[in-house]
Amino acid sequence: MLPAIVLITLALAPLGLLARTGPRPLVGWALALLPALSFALLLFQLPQVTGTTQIREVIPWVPTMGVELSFALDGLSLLFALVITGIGTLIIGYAGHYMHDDPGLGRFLLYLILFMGAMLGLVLAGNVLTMFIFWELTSVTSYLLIGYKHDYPGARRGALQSLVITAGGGLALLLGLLILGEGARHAGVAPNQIYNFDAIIAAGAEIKAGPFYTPALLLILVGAFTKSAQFPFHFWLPGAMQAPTPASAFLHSATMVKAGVYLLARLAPGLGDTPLWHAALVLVGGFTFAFGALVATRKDDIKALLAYTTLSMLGGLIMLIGLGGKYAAEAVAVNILAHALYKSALFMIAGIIDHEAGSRDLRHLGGLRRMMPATAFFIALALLSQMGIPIFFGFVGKELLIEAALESLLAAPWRYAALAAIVIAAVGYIIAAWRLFKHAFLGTSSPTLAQRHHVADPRGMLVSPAIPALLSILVPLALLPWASQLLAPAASVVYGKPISFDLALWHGFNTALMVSSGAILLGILLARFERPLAALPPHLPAWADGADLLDRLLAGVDRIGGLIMGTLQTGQLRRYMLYNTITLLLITGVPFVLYVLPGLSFITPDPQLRIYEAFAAALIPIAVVAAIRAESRLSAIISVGVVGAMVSLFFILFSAPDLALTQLLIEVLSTVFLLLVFSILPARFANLSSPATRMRDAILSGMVGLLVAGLVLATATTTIFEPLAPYYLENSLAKGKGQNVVNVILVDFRGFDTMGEVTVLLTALLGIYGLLRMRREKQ
Amino acid sequence: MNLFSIVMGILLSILVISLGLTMIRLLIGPSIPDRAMAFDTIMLHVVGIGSITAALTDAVMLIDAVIVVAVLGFLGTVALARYIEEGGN
Amino acid sequence: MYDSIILRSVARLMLPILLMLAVFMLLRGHNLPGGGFIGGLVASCAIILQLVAFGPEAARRVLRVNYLGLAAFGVFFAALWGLPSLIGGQPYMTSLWIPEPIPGVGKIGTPVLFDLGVFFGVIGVTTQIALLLAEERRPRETHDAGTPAT
Amino acid sequence: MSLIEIITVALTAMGVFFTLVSSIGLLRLKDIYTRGHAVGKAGTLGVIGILLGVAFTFGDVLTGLKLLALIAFFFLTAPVATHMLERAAFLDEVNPIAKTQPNDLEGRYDYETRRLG
Repeated sequence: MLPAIVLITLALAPLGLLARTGPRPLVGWALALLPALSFALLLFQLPQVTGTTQIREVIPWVPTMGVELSFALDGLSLLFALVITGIGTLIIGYAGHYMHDDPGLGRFLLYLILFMGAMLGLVLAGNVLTMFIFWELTSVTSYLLIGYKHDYPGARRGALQSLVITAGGGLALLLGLLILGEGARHAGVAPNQIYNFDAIIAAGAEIKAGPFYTPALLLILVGAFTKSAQFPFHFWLPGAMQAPTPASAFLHSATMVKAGVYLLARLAPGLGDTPLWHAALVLVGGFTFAFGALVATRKDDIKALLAYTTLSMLGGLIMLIGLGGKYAAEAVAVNILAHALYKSALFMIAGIIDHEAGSRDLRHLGGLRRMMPATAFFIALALLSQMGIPIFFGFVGKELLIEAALESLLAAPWRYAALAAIVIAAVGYIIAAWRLFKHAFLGTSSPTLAQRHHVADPRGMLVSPAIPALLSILVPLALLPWASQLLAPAASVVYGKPISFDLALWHGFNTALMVSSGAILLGILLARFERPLAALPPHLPAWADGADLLDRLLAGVDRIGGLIMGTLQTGQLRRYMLYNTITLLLITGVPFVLYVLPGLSFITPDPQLRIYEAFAAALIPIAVVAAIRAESRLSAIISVGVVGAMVSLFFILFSAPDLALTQLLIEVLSTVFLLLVFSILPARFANLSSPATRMRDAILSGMVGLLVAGLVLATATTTIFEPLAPYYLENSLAKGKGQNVVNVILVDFRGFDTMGEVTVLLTALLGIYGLLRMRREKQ
Repeated sequence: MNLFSIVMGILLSILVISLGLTMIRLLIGPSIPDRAMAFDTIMLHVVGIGSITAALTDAVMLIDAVIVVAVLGFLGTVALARYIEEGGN
Repeated sequence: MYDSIILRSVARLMLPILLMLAVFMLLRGHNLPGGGFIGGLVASCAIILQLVAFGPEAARRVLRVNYLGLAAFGVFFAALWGLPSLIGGQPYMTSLWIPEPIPGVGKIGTPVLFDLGVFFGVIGVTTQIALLLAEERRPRETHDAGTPAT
Repeated sequence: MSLIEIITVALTAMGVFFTLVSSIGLLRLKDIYTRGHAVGKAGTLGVIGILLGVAFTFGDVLTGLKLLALIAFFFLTAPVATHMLERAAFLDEVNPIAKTQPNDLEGRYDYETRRLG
């Protein structure tokens, strides 16, 4: 059933194209049925998924290497899947309204549904490689969605940057996962199980002890931090706000950016509890948590503000996973749900404001409460939940957040650092939320807003944000028991051991309540004196802005590429030969001299060697000298032909007729071809290159000659590999039904190679045919 | 090493020596047709050496190789002659 | 047209002999030196001898077939004979043999037919390349000015 | 040394002798046209001597026939090859050292169509 959900969603993505025809909103909601159905299906699985039990379904792909499309459902993946499909349903419906006048809606929905399938695949994956495939697919679809309005340069830049960062992280992740697999193999996991999540987590202790742990973890962290836009790599998320709002609401708030959090949460029980793990997660997560909140207070564009609060919340989640412990696991589960609810609502309402009021910039908005009362009500709900005001779901999340920081088992400084980050973030959220609400909805409407004649609550579009906003208040009030039944399995997966808890609004007076109310008071105070805050320098110093850095990096790469291209591709055959020889000398020559040469045993002259064989060998250099000193093309061709004949003479002397025949045939035929070609070229060598170049070429070719001689000698005297000849000799007659071993090998044992060779011949012919045909047309 | 193979060995060495002489002509041959002649003679020598080796090692298979070598020698020389005349030196 | 009566007469005489030699080399390839590759090359030598003696048109008339097509057919034919073993469930291109040898020709099996494919392929490729090169218009600059020689 | 071996050695020796002589000739003779004779000798007497000699050692008829066919081939092609080379040399204006007789082909070779008169 699991693979069905993922693969059907992916397969039905083209249905999105239907949105081109018919009434857009209606088609939107019709398409939304698909995720709604998956939501319902997944919800039924809830009873089976208690504690850390798992439903597993496997489609074998490469069984021997343990590579298979395996899907598993447990508490954590169920929570994520429900968030994805639930919010997905709302988003697709919302998109139908939001983009009803946009011709490309079909294409947009195609990407969106494709993304949803990929995201579902990611969270439902049972083995690391399946997860990675969908991980990359989400990066690609996110690139397509961000770059949806491809005629805007800003959108293209944002899309490119997000792709470079997330795909780059994906590479690091792949490497990390493979090393992790090796670590699992090293730790004794069965070879075809090394990539399964549960096997890795089970063998966690041994892996952590093994040598592969640190590199694997670092690379995986890079993958997770780039995906979840953590501090050094955070700048692509604000850039991704170029995407249409439905995409921002879905990808860049609720689902895709949480993939990094999901991965770390899933690996926590296995790979967590090591100093490296705690340090990295708490430090990076905590810093992004505080940093994101502070920067959010400075932003005037609503979507940028929301983007920074999102990446800050992600930082908080990662910090929680770093803190570890029972409360942290609970906090992670609760906050994932809480954040998904209020942030998607905020993004959708931001879309409504942009759609109705024509701008997202707080400076151009104001007094919308009179024109859009319903929207004002719902955005108030969502903002209050974000600020963590008591009766809201956000408050429950923040309570657990603070308890996790207090009760974590880490050393004191870590806990206080985490607590400080939480307080800063809480204050930041309050200021940002207050600024958003005040400038957009309170006060008088700005001059630009005044001219817009028709600004009112949009009918259908408001439905989608309303549901999560209402849930942010209803869940803490009425649905807590049901919610805790949903969140308990998720938390137990993160914690590693089954835990059950029942959420409650009121935990009595404890330090957590003190801290959170203190933070709220501080926030309100600071929000009052908002003007001095505005005086602070708005942005980071230029050099620290990640986006510019990346642009300069990409431009640099282009320049270097052009440079290399220029020097290498000069169009002269001589230069290509030169580069080939130099590469050959470096790549084979150097290791040969270092490793093989010392061990080379010069074979003692073989007793049967006749004097005439030795003397014949001495003749070949004469022909070579003749070829070098030839001053006309024809003499050069003749001498080269003679060298070939002498070599085939040797094959005859050592009675290898097949080889002699083939060698000589090729030799004469190439002489004839050269004659045909050269009869077109001017007879004399037009201009011999300068003595210096000729000396250089002489030296180079001399060295290559020595290298090849050495290689032949090495292969003749090596004892590392046992010779193949005996096998072929004895089986030639039995299996191959022929005494002529050479041909039996060519045609029977290694028939496939000959097949390849003949195809190469044909391709070469087609190449020549094409080239000459082009020349004929030109003349 | 009976007398027969010794004598044949000597004959083979003489052939290789005469091959050496032809190579010298290849090296110094003033004009291109000289080199072409050297090429033709060398192919003949290859045929000779091949046949004697076949006799010495009693390898009947070599005779087939020698046949094709003879054909190739002829084809090579004729092609050379043609393109010398046509392409100019 | 390049003409040397002596060369032409010899070439005309040599053609059948060489083609027979080529087929001879092909068929007994399995036990004695030869095989598809060598046979193909010998046959191309025969045709190139015609090219040298009579020029490209005559060479094309030797086999009255478009050599490019022959090359493609050869490769296709060779690939074809890898398939029967698939029917038998063995991996691609495992050799299958007719139980008893046919008198006069000897044992026939998929490798031999594969070799035949290689034979045609090699002839097609080598001859077509030679013809393409020979039919290139020559910018004459020494003796006669500019008129194509052949 | 049985009778067959003696015959083989004798014939092969003759062949090798002629090949050696022609190689020396190729080296010592002054201009290209006289060298043509040397190459011709190697092509015919030399190689055919060796082939005849070798024919006897193999005993079976098929190889003998093959070698006879080869000898016939050489009789046919060796002179042609030498002739072609000489013609190429002459038409390529390689001047003979001793200009003794008048040049019968004077002006009868049309470079345009590469035809002789």
